[in-house]
Amino acid sequence: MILDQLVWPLTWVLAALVLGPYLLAVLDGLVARSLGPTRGPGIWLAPLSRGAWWLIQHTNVTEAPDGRAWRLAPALYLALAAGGLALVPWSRTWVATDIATSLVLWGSIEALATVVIFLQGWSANTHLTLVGAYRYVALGLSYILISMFVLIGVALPAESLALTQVITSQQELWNVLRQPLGLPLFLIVGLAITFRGPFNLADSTDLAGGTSADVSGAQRLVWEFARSAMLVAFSGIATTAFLGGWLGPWLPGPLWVAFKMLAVLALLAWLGPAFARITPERCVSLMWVVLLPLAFVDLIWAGVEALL
Amino acid sequence: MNFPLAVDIAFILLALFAVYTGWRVFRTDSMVRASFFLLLSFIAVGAIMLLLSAMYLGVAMFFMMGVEMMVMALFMVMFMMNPAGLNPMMMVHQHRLAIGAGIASFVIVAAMALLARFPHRPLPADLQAVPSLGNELLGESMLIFESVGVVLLATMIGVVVLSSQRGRYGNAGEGSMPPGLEPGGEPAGMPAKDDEEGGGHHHCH
Amino acid sequence: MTLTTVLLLAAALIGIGIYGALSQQSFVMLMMGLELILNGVMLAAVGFWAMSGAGAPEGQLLTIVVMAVMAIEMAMGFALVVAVYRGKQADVTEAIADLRH
Amino acid sequence: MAVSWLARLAARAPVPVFPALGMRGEEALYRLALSPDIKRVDSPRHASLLLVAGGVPPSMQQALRRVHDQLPAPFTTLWYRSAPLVELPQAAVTTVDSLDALPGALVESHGRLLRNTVGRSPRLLPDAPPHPWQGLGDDGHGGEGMMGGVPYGRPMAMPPTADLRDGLALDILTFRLGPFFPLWPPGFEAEVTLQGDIIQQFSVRSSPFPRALAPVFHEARERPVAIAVLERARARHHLQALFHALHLAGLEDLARHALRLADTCPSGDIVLLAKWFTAFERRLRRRGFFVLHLPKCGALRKKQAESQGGFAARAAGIERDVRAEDDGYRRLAFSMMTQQAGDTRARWRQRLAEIAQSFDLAARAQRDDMHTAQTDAVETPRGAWHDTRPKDTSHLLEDLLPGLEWGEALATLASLELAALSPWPREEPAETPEEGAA
Amino acid sequence: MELLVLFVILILSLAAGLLLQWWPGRHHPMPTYPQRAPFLGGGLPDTHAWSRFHVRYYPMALLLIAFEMEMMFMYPWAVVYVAQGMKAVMEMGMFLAILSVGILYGWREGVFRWQ
Repeated sequence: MILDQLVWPLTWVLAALVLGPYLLAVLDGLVARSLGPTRGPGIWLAPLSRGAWWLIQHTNVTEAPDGRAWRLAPALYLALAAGGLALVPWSRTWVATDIATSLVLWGSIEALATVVIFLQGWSANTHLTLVGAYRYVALGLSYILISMFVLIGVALPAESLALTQVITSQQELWNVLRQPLGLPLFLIVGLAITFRGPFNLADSTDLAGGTSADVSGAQRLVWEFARSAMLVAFSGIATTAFLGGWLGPWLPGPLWVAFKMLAVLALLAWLGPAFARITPERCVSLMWVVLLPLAFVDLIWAGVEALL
Repeated sequence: MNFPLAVDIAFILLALFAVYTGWRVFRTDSMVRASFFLLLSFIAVGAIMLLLSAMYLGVAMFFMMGVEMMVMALFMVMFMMNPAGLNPMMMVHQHRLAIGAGIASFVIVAAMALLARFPHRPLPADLQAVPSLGNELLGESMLIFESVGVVLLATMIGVVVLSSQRGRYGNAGEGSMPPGLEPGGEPAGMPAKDDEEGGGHHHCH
Repeated sequence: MTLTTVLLLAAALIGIGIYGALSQQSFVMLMMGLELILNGVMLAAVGFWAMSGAGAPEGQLLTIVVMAVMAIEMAMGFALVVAVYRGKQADVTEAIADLRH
Repeated sequence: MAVSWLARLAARAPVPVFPALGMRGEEALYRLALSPDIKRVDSPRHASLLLVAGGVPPSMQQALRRVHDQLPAPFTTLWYRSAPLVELPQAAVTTVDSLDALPGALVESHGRLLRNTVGRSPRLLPDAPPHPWQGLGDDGHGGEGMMGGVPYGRPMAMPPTADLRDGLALDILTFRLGPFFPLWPPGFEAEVTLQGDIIQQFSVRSSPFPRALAPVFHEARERPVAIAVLERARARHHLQALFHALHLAGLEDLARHALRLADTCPSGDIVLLAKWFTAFERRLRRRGFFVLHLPKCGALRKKQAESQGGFAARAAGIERDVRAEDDGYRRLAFSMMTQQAGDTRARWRQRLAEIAQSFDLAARAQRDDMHTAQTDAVETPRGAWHDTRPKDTSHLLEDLLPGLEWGEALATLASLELAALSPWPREEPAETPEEGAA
Repeated sequence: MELLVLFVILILSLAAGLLLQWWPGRHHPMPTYPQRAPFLGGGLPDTHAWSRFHVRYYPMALLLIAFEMEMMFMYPWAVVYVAQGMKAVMEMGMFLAILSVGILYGWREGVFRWQ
């Protein structure tokens, strides 16, 4: 009983938590290789050797940081990512946390991620990190609405806020086809929640690394790891909400989920570096004036479709 | 809940955590810490709501409070002196009175809780909390949604009116400019204007 | 976990909230006190709903309305703070009282 | 031992290098950016090696010490054509003088650092807080009252002043940034006052180091030179500037691509180059360099644009180009291009257009072996060089940047070329421009 | 049980995150003051970075709270949407209309600009 309901879910969630970011790093390496020559220890070893260097490097301290919050922030970000992964249903029975409102719980994870990223930049008490933190909050407060509208869109046909129900409602047709605007909008949310590519407002180059500018060593390792883990969790939710989760012929459900997650990750790894970083002001306008109305359209579409 | 003992332990831990973090809100010098302590207190209460099978409300607490406390922190830092608490400070008045009132209200409510007899009517086993809430919200006449909609609109307009600068400070003219003919374009039918305060400073569109 | 213990916790939160709301000089800290009070109220409402109300939807409704009130209070409160600060560059409650006179 | 396999693993990662650029250190930077073994980082916190490239004037050595001390242990230093700080122990110093040996030396140093066979760099500055202070409060604060004193050794943020944008006067942050801030031109140092992320005041404390141009620009002042060579050098210069802007925009692969194009410029097949560049420019647009990243601000006023000269003036609609007066160019039917807006976006449009024009001119000039006609003036990428070389104009920023958001300000800065022209040409080590290499 | 699993996962990953930060550096000495100074390319700050930071998007943040409140009502609505049919559609139309008005108004007032 305990083994079945506690140990086994723990094992697979933690395995996904460790393997996922590693695979994402490998995918990132592949994308980088396709964009230009890279050398080094090879695609499979590169993430490990980078991590090893972060473990060796000493962790930096600033003059008067909010020390506890500063160390907590990466760990909390990781915990949020793990929480997100726990929500992903791998098959009808393989669900670590199958509650009636798991869709909303993911929304809260997004909201809390903003807090944690802000905390990381704020706590260092240095100038560039502070600007990065505030800039990210502008983004974080903007994308959350889009994400919520899009997710409500998938909840309409499911008549439930549980992710398992969302999957069973896609029995006939996946949401990616049924609500064509949903997945593209949601992918933008994924880039924003992990501040990658065009939405890298937190750790951007113009701030010499932004919230990470004064972070080194093991803290940076945890931070980058958590950032990848969050994207993995996001890909799990995207898979569930739009790509039919475990649904698929021939193969067992969990394998389907894993494949679909990898596909989403690959897409995001490729999309991320493809675009220039957007300026914060333009980002907020884009989110509210363009993408949010598009999310409305998506919701209306989903609503009409669900009633037909 | 199949494990009453685990639920009890979790409840006690969360309750202590909620009270501790709630207390720390007023005992820390850093405004950011204060906001996020309050957030932690809310999260603990939300988790207790989850234990009470209020699946939606507990989770709603997380995302509502996550955003609200984030905004709270922004504004606290904006408008408080010494926002990070680098200097020790104690910005309180009528301290004794406040302590007294706090204790008194605790005692009163606690006494009510201890002395009053409430009927024991647990949740029906087949209750679906979220749909019942949804049906109640929509109700017969959609009264709640109507009023929420109106209040919402009023809040949005009130917030914008109060907080944006409304043309009082030169650049604020932006606020009273008509929108562009195309998104991000120049304002329609407005001559290019110089701002008094900003000198030669430029705004990007 | 019984209704009494839940209510005791709510009472503690309300007590702390009242202490905060009364003692804090600054307007935004005062709002934190208010939020803590509402926190206790919401918990009590959910407690009643779950243990004494037999799942009557009004319990949940009350909580959700309190949450909405909280959001409105906060949004309007901060908008007011901005407006007052812009006019007077001050943030303490006394200053707001002054303005009203 | 556990650490040793970790170290061996870590030694195989791309080497994180923080470059501190002195005078004429850019070549080192370009080489690093193209080397796949090196990862150039923007913050010393992320680096295992401090690369000091080029000479550091005595006035900046204290700043260099500060940056040096900000690298977390373990780290070591490498000096490219630069005199190491005297107090550094010999063991922690590697000097390199050849550009080709640089990436190898960096990899070597990183490996030895992790194997503990090279000296780890010691701390140079005394371990004392910036202001003497004693903890007073419960948590060891050191302040007096609400805002006084120097808690933890630094004063509190400044009291409010007026704000440039919305009239809410909140605290300002004043700091001096540079001269080794990686996103600024080398040697540039400024005092910045921020309120929020909007720049309120900007004062230049030290101008950027003079920029060395390709020798052909200097030769053009003495005798007629092949227009093809001149235009190739010009395109190369702009492409290298583009590298910085693209790095700032987060388009790392395109930035490297720009550098590779720049490296092909002196001798590559001009027709191919032009074709590559057109494709490159298309990608640049498609990937949002203009639409997403470049702000429509930082416009130069007429007078500023005139004093700035060169592409910046042409981007602001001022038709001034020495090439238009040169008979050699006239015979090539040189036509001047201008933009009207004069802002950051217009400047990059102008520069990209001028690069394309340069390739076009070079292709035609090469076919007919055209030479410049006049020698008393030459249009450098920095502006017209008549009797005097273009001077440093970094003081423009004091007027241009206030009121801009931080990212917009940096993009504006990257779109301008403010450094004076160096009296000496830059050394062209390996590749001598070959005419008609096609 | 589901909540217990979630709780354990959260605690475990939090602990792992903290441990991973603390363990490698447990013997490291405290960095010197010059190392701890904020990185400003060799420059120095006048003051601490913590300050009354002028958030440039505060009207947007306030607008968001209003929107957020509305989202809270929309989740339960989504569950009963299909069951309620037309009524829910009308409700959605009204809400979206109000939100659109809010966005338009905010945009007109320049709320999404950097103030």
